[in-house]
Amino acid sequence: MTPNPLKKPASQSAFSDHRSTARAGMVFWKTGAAPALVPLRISEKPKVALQGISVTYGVNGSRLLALDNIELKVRAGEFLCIVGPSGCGKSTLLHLIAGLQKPTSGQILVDGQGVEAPGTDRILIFQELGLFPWLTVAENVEFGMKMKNISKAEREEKTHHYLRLVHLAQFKDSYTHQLSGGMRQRVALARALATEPDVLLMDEPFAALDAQTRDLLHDELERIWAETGRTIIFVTHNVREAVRLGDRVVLLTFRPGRVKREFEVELPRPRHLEEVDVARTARAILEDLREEINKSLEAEYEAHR
Amino acid sequence: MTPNPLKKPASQSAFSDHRSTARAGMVFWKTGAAPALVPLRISEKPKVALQGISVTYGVNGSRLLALDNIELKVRAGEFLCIVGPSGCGKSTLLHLIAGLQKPTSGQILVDGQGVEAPGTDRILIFQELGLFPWLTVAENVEFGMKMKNISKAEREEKTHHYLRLVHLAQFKDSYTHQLSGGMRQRVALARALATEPDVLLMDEPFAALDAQTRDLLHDELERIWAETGRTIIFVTHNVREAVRLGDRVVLLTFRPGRVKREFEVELPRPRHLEEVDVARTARAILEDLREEINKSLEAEYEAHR
Amino acid sequence: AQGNAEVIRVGAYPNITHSQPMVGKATGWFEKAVGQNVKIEWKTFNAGPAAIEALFAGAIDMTYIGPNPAIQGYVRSNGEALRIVAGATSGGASLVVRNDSGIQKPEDFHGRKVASPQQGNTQDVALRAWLLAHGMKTIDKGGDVQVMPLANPDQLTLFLKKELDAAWAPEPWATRLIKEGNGRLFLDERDLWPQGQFITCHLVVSAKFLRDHPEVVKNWIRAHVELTDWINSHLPEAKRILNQQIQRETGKALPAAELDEAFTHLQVTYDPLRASLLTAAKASFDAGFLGRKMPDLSSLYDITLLNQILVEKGKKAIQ
Amino acid sequence: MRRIGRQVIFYGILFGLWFVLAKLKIWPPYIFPTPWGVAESLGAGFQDHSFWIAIGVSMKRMLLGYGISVMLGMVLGLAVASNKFLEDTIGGLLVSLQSLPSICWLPLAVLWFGLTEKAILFVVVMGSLLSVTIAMEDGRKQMPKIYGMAGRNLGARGFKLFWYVLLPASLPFIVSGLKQGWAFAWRSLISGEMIFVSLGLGQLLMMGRDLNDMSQVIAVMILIIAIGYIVDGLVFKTVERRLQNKWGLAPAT
Amino acid sequence: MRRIGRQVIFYGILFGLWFVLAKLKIWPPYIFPTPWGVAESLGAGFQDHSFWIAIGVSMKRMLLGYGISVMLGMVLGLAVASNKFLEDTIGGLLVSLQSLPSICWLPLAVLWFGLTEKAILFVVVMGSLLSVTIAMEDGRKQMPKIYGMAGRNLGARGFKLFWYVLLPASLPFIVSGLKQGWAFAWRSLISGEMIFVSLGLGQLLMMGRDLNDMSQVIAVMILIIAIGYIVDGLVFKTVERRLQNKWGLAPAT
Ligand SMILES: Nc1ncnc2c1ncn2[C@@H]1O[C@H](COP(=O)(O)OP(=O)(O)OP(=O)(O)O)[C@@H](O)[C@H]1O
Ligand SMILES: Nc1ncnc2c1ncn2[C@@H]1O[C@H](COP(=O)(O)OP(=O)(O)OP(=O)(O)O)[C@@H](O)[C@H]1O
Ligand SMILES: [Mg+2]
Ligand SMILES: [Mg+2]
Repeated sequence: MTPNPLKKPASQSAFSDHRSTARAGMVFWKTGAAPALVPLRISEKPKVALQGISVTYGVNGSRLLALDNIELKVRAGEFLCIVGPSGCGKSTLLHLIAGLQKPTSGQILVDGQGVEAPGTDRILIFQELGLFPWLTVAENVEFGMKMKNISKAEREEKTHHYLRLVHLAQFKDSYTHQLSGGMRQRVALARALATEPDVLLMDEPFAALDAQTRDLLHDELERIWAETGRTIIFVTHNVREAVRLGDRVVLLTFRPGRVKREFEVELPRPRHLEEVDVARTARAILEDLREEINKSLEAEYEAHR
Repeated sequence: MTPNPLKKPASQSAFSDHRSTARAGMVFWKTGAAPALVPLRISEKPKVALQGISVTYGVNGSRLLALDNIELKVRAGEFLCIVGPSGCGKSTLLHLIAGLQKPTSGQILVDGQGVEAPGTDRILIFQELGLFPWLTVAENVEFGMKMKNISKAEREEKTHHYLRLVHLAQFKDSYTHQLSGGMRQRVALARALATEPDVLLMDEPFAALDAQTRDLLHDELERIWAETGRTIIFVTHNVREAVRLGDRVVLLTFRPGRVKREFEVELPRPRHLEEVDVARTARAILEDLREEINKSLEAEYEAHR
Repeated sequence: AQGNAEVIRVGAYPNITHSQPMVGKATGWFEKAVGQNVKIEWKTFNAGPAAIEALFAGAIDMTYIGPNPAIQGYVRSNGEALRIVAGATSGGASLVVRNDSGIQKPEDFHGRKVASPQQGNTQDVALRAWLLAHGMKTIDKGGDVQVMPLANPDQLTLFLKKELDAAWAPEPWATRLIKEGNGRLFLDERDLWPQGQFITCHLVVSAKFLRDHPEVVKNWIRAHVELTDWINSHLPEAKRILNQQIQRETGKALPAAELDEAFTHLQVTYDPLRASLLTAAKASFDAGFLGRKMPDLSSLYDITLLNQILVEKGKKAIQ
Repeated sequence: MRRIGRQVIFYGILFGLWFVLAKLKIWPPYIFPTPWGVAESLGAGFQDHSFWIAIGVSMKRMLLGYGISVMLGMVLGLAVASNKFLEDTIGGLLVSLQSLPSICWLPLAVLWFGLTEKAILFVVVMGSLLSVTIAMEDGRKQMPKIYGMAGRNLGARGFKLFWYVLLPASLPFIVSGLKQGWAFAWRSLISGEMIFVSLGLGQLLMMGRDLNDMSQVIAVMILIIAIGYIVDGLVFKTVERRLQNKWGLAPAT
Repeated sequence: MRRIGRQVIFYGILFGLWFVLAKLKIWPPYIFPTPWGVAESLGAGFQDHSFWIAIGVSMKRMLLGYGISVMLGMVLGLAVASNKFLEDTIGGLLVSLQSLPSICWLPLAVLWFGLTEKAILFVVVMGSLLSVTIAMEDGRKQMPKIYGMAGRNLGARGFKLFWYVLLPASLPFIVSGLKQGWAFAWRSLISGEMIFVSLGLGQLLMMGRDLNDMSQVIAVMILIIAIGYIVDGLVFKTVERRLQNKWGLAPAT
C-alpha cells in the first residue's frame, strides 16, 4: 500500500516501491512534517546542449523567424525552467529537443549525440496534450510502457501508481473526452512520468490546474526529480512556478526567441509558491519579461494600425 | 487611429470608435495615468438564473453526478468569477448557460426566459477553444459577426480592432495550427469579444498566457465590461485572477459540484493582481478551496489504494 | 498422354439454340461417348465473348457458340486459336415489328428505329444487309434507319413503351416480342436463305486441342451427330429435357407454348452451313465489323473429322 | 423501440406504395413486378434451395475477396502514405485504377486463373482493393498530426506506430472507406460471377435480366440489400458506434 | 523535380516490363496485347476522331451525373446524419443500396427514361449518389463535436451551420468519399453506356470486349486511367493539399 501523501507527506516517497535504490549522490533529509529536498549533485557534463539553434517557419509566403541562434546547455539532473512571452518559441524548443522537429540550422546534442529522431529517453508533455482518444485513461498512461515492452504486471502497477499520483485512479476506465480540461492535463502528466525518461520535457503541464492541485503536483514532481535524478526542462508562463521549481530560469525574448537572460535560483528547497523569497526572485524576472513584452508590443502597434 | 493602449492606457478607450454612447449609469473617471473604473450600476433583476441545476454523466455504466442542485443568480452587468477544483463542473456549468447542453434536472433562465438552445446573446469561450482550423485567424474572429449578417466593412473593421486588442494583428492570415498555444487562446478571446454578446462566458481564457500579456488583457477586459455593461461569467483556477476581476467569486465544491461559498469582492477598481488587498482576499478563498480539495482527495485515496 | 486427354472442358449456354449440349448434359450422352478415362467439365457462359476469352486463355477446349463470336475469335487470333468442327443449330431469328407501328412492307422501315441484340453480331449484320438490299441505309451511313443495338430484355421494354418499331431478334426473344411485346412476325430469317438454313450455333474447338487430341474430338463429334439425330427423331422428349436443363441452370423454364413456337423457327443440325456463314461474314465486313481488309477465313473450318464420321455412318459428306 | 417503430412505418409506406402501384397496373408486371410476384420468386428460390446455395457461395466469395482486399489495401495504403516514391507513382493512379470497371479485369482473370474460383476472387479483389487503399491513405494523411507525434514521442516505431497509433487514429476514415469497399466488392462480385456460370447471386441476377424476369431481379436485389443491411448493422454500425462513444464524436444535432 | 524523376522511373519500368513480356510471347498477342498493338489502336482511335468523341461524350455525362450525385448526396447525407427518422430508416440501407450493381438499375432506366441521355445519367447517379451520401454522413458523424458546438455557440443555424461549419469540418472525409464516388460514377457510366450505342468510352470498351479486341480494351482502359489521373491531380489532390496546409495535418512520416 502506498501511503497517502497528503497525510504523511514526507515520511516515505510515493516512489519507494519502484525505486528501491536511490541514486548515488542523492541527499534526502527528513525535517519534521515538511521534507527538505536537496537536489542531486548536478553533473557538469551537459545532458542536453543546443548549439546555434534557429527555426524559421514559412507563413503565407513570408518567413517567420521563431528561434534565433539559441545556445543552451542543460546539465544532467538539472531542473531548468523556460519562461517567455506567448509565441516566443518555447514549445518549438521542446519539440526540437524531443526530436519531433528539425531545426532550420544548428545542432542539438543529448549525451553528446546529435538528435535525429524521438527517443524514449526524452519524453515531452505536449501543450496540446496529445492524448489518444481511442484509449482509456489507464491505456493512455500505459502506452509508453507498452512501447518499451514492459511486462503487463509491471505496467498495471505503475499505471495505478501514477494515476493515484495525479488523483485520477477513479477515472482509469474513462475515455479522454469524458474528462475535464484539468483532468486531461493530469493524464498527460501521468503518461509521461510513467515512461520514466531520462529527460522530461514539460510544456506548461499545470496550466489548467487549480492552485491547490498544482501545489500538490509541484511537490510530487520535485520529489520524483530529486529521487530519480532526471533532467527536467519545464516551460511555463508562470514565473513564480518557474522559481518554485527551477535550478535555473531561462528567459526568452519575444519574436524571434533568443535567450535574453538566465537566472540561477539559489533558494533552498523545498520552496513554496507563496514564499517571500520566491516572490521576490519572480518579481525580478517579471521585470525583465515585462520590459521585453512592452518593447515588442510597441513594435506590433507601430506596424499594424 | 486607435491609440496604443500601452502608451496611453487610460485616456481613451479602445472601444470608443465602436460604442459612441456609453450606457446610462456608467461612471468613468480619469485619475492620472491609471484609470479608476467603477462598475455599472448592477441591476438587481437576474440576467442569468440557475435553478436547482443538476447534471449527471453516464461513465462506463455507472453514473457520475457532476453538478448537484446549483442555485445561482447573476445580475445584469455583473462580473462573476467561478473557481473550484479541477473536474468540479465549471466547464459543464458554462456549457449549460450557453445552451450547448441540457441539465439533467433544473432550469436555466436568461432574462427570465428558459434556455433551450445557443443564442448569440451568450457567447462562450471554450476551454478547448474550438477554433476552426479551416479558417484563418481573421476569418475565425469574423465568424460570429458573419453569422449575424453584419456588413463586410464593419466586420473587417471590428476584426482588425479585436485582433489588435489581443496583439495578433500580424497573424491575421495565419491558420490556427501555425499559432502557439497562447496565441490560439487569444484568437478565441477576440472571436468571442467581436461577437459582442450580452453575456460573455469565459472558460479559463487566460490559462495559456504569460503574466504580462494576461495583465494587459485583464485591463482590456475590465474596460470593455465597464463600458458596455456586459454580464461576464468567468471560470478560472487562479483565485487571484478571480479576485482581480470579479464582483463576486463563487467557489464550487469538488465532486459533485455544489456552491460552497460566495465571496463579494468589495475592493475598488481597477485592482491589480499583485495588490496586497487582492492577495489577502485570494488567500481567504484559497483557504476554503484547499480544505475542499484535501477533503475530496482523502476520499479518493481511501477508495483507491 | 497425346491423344488421350484426362479432362475435356466444354462451354455452352443454357439457351434453346444449344440443344445438343443441354440435352447431352442432362442425359450423360457425351460421357458415354468419350469413354471412362476422359472427364467432361461443363462450363456455362452467359455470352459468346466470354467463351471466346476463355478459349483464348486455354480455360476451355471446345464450346458451342454462335457464328459471330467464332468469326471474331478466328480473326482476332489470325486464324490461330480455333476451328469450327460441326454445326449445331440453324435458323431461329426473325424480324419482328410492333403491331401498332404501321409497318407493312419493307419501305415502311424508312425513318424507323430497329433493334438488334448487339453491335456487329449475327442479327445486327443480317439486319444491316437486309436494309441495304431493300435500298435503305442506316443513319451512320447517311440514311434514315436507326439501328439500335440493345439487350434483348430492353427491346421488350421499349416495345411496350412504343419507343422501338422493330427488332431483329433470336429465339426465344423473337417469340417473346410477339407474345408479350405486342409484336408481329414480319420476316423469318430462314426465308432469306437457300433451303431456309443458316447457322446460329456450332461447335468450335481450340486449334491446339484439335491438334493434340484428335481422337477425343472425333468421339465428341460422333456423339454430337448421333445426338442431333436423336433429337430430331424424338423432338417432344428432347424439348422436355432441354427445358428441364434450362430450368436447372437458370432457375426458370420457358413456357411450353413459347418453346414450341420457337422450335418452329429453328432446326437442330450437325451441318455447319459454311456458305451461310461466309455470306454473313462478307456482310459483316461490308458493315465494317471485320477491319479494313476482308480476312481470310479459309482455315476457319476443319470438317475432316465430321466427314469421316458421316462417311462411317453412311451419310452424305459435307463439301 | 422508437427505432423499430420508425422502421415499421418506413417499410410499411414503402411496401404500401409498391402494392398500390402494382395494383394500379400502370406498367405490366413483367416490367414492374408486383410484391406478390416477387414474394413468389423468393419463396420458390428458397424452396428449391437455389437461393440458399447462391447466398452461401456468394458470401464465401465476398468474405474471402473482401478480406484480402481489406488486408492488402491497408498495407498498400499505408505504404503509399508513408513512402514518397510510392506516393508519387501509384499514389496518383489509385483513383483512376479504381475507376476501371470490373469488365476490364475479366480477361486477365480468365487468362491467369482460368475458369476457377480464383478468377472470381481476383475480380472481387481488383474491384475493392484500391478503394480500401484510398481510404487508408486518406486516413493516414488527413489524421491530426498530434497523434503521430505523441506516438513517436512515447517510443512507438515502425509496426507498433502503425498498429497502435496510425491505425486507430485513422479508424474513423477507414471505417467509412471500408463501407465503400464493401459496396465495390459486391458490385465486382456480381461482375465476376458473370465470367462463367458459378451459382452465386450475381448469376441469378444475370439470369433474371437475361430472361427479363423482373421478379427474379427484384428478389435477388432484395437478398443483396438484406445481406448488406445485416453486415452494415452488425459490423460497420457497431464499429462506428463504438468509435463515437470512445472518441466522443458528434452525434446528430 | 524529384517527383517527375520518380514517375519517369516508374512508368519506364512498367512499360519496359510490358514490352519485354510482349516480346517474350508467353501469351499470344490476342490475349496479351503488345504495346505497339495498343499504340496502334490508340492512334487509329484518335485519328478517326472516335476516341475524341467518346471522351467528350463520356466526360459530359460524368460531369453532369457526378455533379448531381455530389450535390444530392451531400444533402441526403446531411439529412440522414441529422434526422433521427431518416437515420433509422434509409441510414441503415445506404451501404446495401450502394452495393447493388448498376445492372439492377438498367431496366428501370430504360423503363423510365427510354433510350435517352437521361437513362444513362440515371444509372450514373444511382451508381454514385449513395457513395457520396455515405461519405457525407460519416463525415458529419465522425467530426469532432467541438466544431458543431463552437459554430452553434457563435450563432450558426440551419443552412449556415451546414455551409460554414459542418461542411468544412467534415471536408477531409468528404474529399475521400468523393474520390470513391468518382470511381463509382465511372464504373456506372460504363454500365450505363451499355444500354444503347451512345458513343461514349463505355461503348468502345464494350465493343472491344464483344469483338474480343484486347488492344482496344486496353486502349480504352488507358484513356480512363489518364482521365482519372488528370482529374485526381487537378481536383482531388489539390483540395487535399490545401486541406493539409490549412489544417496542418499529418504529412507522411
Ligand atoms: N507550424 C507552424 N507554422 C508556422 N508558424 C509556426 C508553426 N508553429 C509555430 N509557429 C510560430 O512560431 C512561433 C513560436 O511558437 P511556439 O508554439 O513555439 O510558441 P510558445 O513559446 O510555445 O508560445 P505559447 O506560450 O503561446 O505556447 C509563433 O509565433 C508561432 O506563430
Ligand atoms: N462527456 C462527458 N462524459 C462523462 N463525464 C463527463 C463528460 N464531461 C465532463 N464529465 C465529467 O464531469 C466532471 C466535470 O467536468 P468539467 O469539465 O465541467 O470540469 P471543470 O470544472 O471544467 O474542470 P477543469 O477545471 O479541470 O476544466 C468531471 O468529473 C468530468 O469527468
Ligand atoms: Mg507553447
Ligand atoms: Mg473545465
